Amino acid sequence: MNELKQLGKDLLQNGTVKVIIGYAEGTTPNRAKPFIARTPEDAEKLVFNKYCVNNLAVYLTRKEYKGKGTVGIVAKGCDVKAIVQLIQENQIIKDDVYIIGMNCNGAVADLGKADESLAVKCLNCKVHTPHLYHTLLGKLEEMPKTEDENLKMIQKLDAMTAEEKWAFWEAEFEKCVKCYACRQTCPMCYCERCIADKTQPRWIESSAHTRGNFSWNIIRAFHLSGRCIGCGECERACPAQIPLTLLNRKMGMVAFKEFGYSAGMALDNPTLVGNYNTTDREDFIK
Amino acid sequence: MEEKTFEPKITAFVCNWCTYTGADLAGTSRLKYKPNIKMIRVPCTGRIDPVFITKAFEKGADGVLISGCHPGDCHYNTGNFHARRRWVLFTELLNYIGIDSSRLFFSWVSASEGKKFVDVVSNVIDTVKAKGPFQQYQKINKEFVLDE
Amino acid sequence: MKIGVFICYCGENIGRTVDCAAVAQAASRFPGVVCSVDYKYMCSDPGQNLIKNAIKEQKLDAVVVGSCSPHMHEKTFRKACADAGLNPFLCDISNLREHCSWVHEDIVEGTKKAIDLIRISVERVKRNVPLTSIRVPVTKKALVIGGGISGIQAALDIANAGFEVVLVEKEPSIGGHMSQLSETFPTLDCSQCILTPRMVEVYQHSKIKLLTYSEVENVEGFIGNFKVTIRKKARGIDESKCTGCGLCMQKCPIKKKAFSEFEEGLAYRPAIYVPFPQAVPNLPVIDRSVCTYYQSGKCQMCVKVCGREAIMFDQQDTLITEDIGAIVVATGYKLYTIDKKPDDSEIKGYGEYGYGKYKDVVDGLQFERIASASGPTDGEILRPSDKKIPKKIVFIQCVGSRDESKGFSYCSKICCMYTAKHAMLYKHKVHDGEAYVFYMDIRSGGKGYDEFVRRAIEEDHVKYIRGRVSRIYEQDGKYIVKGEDTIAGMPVTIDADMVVLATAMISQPESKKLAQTIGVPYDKYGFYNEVHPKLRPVEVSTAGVFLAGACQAPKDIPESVAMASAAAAKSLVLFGSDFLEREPTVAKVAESVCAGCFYCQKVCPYNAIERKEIKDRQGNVIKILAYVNSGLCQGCGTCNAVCPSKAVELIGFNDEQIYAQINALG
Amino acid sequence: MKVGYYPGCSLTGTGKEYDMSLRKVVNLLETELEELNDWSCCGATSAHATNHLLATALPARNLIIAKHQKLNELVAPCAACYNRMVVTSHELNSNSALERQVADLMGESARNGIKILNIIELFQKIGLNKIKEKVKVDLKGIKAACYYGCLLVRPFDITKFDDAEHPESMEEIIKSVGAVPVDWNFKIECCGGAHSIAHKEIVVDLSKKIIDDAQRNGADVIIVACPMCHSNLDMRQKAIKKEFPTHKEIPVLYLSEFVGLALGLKPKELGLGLHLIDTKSLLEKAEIKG
Repeated sequence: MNELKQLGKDLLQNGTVKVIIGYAEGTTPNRAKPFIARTPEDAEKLVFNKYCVNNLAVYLTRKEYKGKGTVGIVAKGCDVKAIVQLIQENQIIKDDVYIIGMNCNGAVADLGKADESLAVKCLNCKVHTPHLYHTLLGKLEEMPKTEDENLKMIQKLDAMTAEEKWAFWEAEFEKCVKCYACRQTCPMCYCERCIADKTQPRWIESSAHTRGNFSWNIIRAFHLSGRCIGCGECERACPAQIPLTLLNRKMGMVAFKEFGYSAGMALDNPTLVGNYNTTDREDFIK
Repeated sequence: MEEKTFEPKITAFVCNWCTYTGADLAGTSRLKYKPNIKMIRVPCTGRIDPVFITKAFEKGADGVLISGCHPGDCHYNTGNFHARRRWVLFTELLNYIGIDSSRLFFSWVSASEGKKFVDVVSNVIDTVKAKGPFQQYQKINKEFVLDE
Repeated sequence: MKIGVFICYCGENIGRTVDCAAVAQAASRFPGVVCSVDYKYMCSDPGQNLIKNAIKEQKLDAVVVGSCSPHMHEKTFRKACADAGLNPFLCDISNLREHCSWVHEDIVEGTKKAIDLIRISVERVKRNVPLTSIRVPVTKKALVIGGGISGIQAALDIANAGFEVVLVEKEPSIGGHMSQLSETFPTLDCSQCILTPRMVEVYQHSKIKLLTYSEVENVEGFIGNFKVTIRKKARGIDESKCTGCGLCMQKCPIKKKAFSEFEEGLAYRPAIYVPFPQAVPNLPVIDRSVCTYYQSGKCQMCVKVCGREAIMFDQQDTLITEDIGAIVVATGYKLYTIDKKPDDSEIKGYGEYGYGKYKDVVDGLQFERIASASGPTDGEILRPSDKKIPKKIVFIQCVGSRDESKGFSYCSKICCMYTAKHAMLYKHKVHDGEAYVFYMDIRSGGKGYDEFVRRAIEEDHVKYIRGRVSRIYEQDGKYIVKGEDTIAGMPVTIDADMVVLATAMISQPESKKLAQTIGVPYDKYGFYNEVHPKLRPVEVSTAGVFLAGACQAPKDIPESVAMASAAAAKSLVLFGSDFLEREPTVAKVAESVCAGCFYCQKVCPYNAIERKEIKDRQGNVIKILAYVNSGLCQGCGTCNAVCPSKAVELIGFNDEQIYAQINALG
Repeated sequence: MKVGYYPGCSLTGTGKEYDMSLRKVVNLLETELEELNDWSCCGATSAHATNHLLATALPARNLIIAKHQKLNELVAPCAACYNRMVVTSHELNSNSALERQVADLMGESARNGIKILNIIELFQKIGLNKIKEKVKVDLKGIKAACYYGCLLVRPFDITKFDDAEHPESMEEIIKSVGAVPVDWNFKIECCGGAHSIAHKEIVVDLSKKIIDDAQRNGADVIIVACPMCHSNLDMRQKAIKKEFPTHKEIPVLYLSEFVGLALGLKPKELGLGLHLIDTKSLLEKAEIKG
């Protein structure tokens, strides 16, 4: 990965970028962590490997970087989806980002474990080579095969009765402690004030009751519909281990099935919500 | 649960220009329907936010009806088109969570469709009545109240 | 908070199935309600006085009236409140009649529901805030786009009412298609004779600013307050010096290089030209694509002959901005021509009629020029190819119209009439000539219209054949017209000397671009859409913009003129007051909450959401936020629903009010 | 490139030279024609007028065979075959009831997405530039009237010809081999079709009008893409001459024959000797030796 270090060094040295948001080695060899390189020397620490599972796009909307000059970012294809979506939603300006695109052979789902099976987002990945970048680094290799248990679970849920589905989600949402880690780690959750924090009126009850948890998780999933790029960071961050990917991925599948839409794939693709077609489905409207 | 026969509570969100006026027409035509439904008037179906629906269920609704102008008839030209697209997503989401089309209803009722309004409302009430009270939501509602 | 509740019996209309006294009593116990009364007829004077007195005596902060639908008496009760000094938007109507007493039969159930409805209203009205109607000043100046008969009529009507008008015409002269016509149906009076005085009146009118050879480039703003940018194209002459003597035209050496647009390609015009002798203004324009000076820098004959030194080769386009209150769009139509294979996918074309291969197969406007006394043949009916009198003319209707497979599905409406007129004009001038008309149906609705067609058939012996023509080809100096007589059930072949095609009226080629500039919806053919096909036929969904004439759909002169006057009347209604009163239910952005995702902008049907830059002290843009232009906002609230953080809320239907209503149901 | 080939009955009989010339020309253009195994009647016989199901099932059988042969496209040079097959394909796609009926009959569905090409589409697919490259004989002095007839272009919604009433796609091919297409008026008029046998007089009358207009506009040759058109325009000229002694004969060539001449194939290889009207006048003008 010397080319990454070299590129990082050059970019910082010649002033193309102010900082580079990337990855550095973690506390153990089977981990990597987000790292902000600010000087050419910092660039020496940049790494990219299968442990670089985090979606760094979440940092792009932070006040420290937004509007403060060009930011370099080490981005996998999935991260680029988030960047594209953020550009579409006016959160970042295209020219303010320098994308160091990484050819990616999949990232490990659970860091620090012996089981190094791939993250759900890698299973059906269509962007092993990022679809938007300034420089492309890395090589594509054969990816290890992993069973898509997540998809099977979605199909299983789809086949359930309404009561069974409710029971499943009630058991899951019951666990929610309203820590909002899902929100903090989500690159699409950039609101100045989350609706969950709105008090007049309080649409979403703030205490961690099942009822408020239902509204929170339903409304969050809805707000991400057609916007979620499927990085799975929310589920990874959830201390209660609520399978949020089941929810967000399902909505991504709905967006694709109903509207042929995939979030973050093309800058000139009109956003799903905010546009309409006169022929949109309406068989459920009597 | 109540001892006497179950009468569902239906909350409706209707647009001012079509369905609200269609309901007015049902009235002036002296058509009859059951009183289980209470309507909240909004300017346009485009104004209807999914939080209204979750909140209505939290407040004990057994069923929710959303109704507005037919596509192309929107007083604001395109409000209902945007609403429709969001409903496609929201119904699929609620379906997945376990709230299906026997709890959440959508319709297009124009200002001239007093009869249709009555048919829609009667169908909603009958369907929810047959389905029974929304026990699952009432259970988490009750827990919430107890905890509070 | 002191709330008054007023329950109306509406005679027996509510009282029969709702126990109004019980409702009033139940409501009196609602938190915040200080007075709760019932009355026989709340909308009557004594009923209204009841409300007014209660407001004054008990110092009410808000009022709920349980009565008929707000669509009936909301205005009445709001006004009563305002009269008593209470902000009218602190009055909420609960619909106890249409939505309760009339639709339910059981008085116990009805009463119960009425109580619920009043509770919802009380909770809502607690969150209502005093609002004042938005007052928008009105610029009392109209822009009329298009100087055909519709634009002329609209401009004159508005100007004669005493208001200023800017009339923009993209051609060098006003007059439009009507100035090209020979005679007009059903009276056969000379088109120019009735039009020219109007054109002159426009030119001389002190209230009309005439901008010919100009186009609308940009429109910003909203009803009463448009800012319009107009591009005045360079004519190449100094308008203040030119006297319109025409010497430049006579001396211009370009004689046979450019076809005259006015003569529909049947004659040539010089490079410097006035489109037709009666043009208004009588000022020439230089066609730079053919003028020798612009091609090679030589010639300058016009400069030599112009005694006034009015020629300005280096003249540039100028941009003019105008503050405008109302816009009348009267951009008219174009006639579909079959002279080339169309690249437009909307129409597949008529290769079987020769794509302009045959000189004597002409369209309707060309025949108008041939029949016109001021036309290239001085009104004599002569074929373009050899200038001989045609002894047999075939007229074909519906070329492009009512033809889904090859043309447009709509009816062009005027062709039945003008074809009958053409055939008559021909028969009046060529007494031994034969005229045949191929038609699908004869559509001659209108005053004196059917009589006119009957005259053509019965008195002038025009032969009408119901059927379509499959092919036209030239053989031995004749045009062989092969068609079908569907009444006789026979194929027919006519060897004609000339063929006139009644081609479809189509929208102006630039109509969609202009529509996007102004914000006018249009159909798939590029014709502009009115708000309501029956009850609001001249308004478009963008407030303050009105339609006149054939830009909306094919129509004839009387209809266009009537529509123009209607559009003028609509503009005058607007100019009747200094300010526009608008419902204050508009959206508003909480700037501290807005994240600038602009989903609101995407869903707004009125382009009312603008971008507002937030700068730091050094002037750097740190944030771009949504901003609602309350002049454009119509209050649908779609932005409110789509905003993830509810940074934008619809005043009058805000989240707190709706939340309170839902809550009151629990 | 490989394309499926459905010759149909005419090309094995009266239109033999069409088959001969097409195979040779296509071969020169580096395209392989794979003939359909065990192909059957296209249904252009009385079937299409008497029994709709049979008329659909017959071409459907051929479509199914094509699928089994793993063909994606099938060229039917005879306009009647083309018409039956393209209409059947359209009907199977748009009429599910009929599709099921036919599937019941055949034991499998014939709604299989195989594209039916006519000869013009075949040449377009091969590419006009490719044809241009391979031209060996200069035909620039030859004026050709392209005759489309009826079955090739109709129904317009299904055949999707470039212009329903005034097609010009065959002219483009004529131009690509260097000859000059004439602008004429009878290119889609009726030649009399199957009346050729029962009502000869109709065919004589209609065909004469077509030939007259071609000649009036200066044509040296009429180009056809249908064996039926060919037999009416070529074979019936003798009868025309009998009735109208002033009639001047004009050669009638299949499109493939004409392209073949340009590509340098010998008249004999192309089967020009099988025509009833001598093609000598054309060959002399083009300076092609027999």
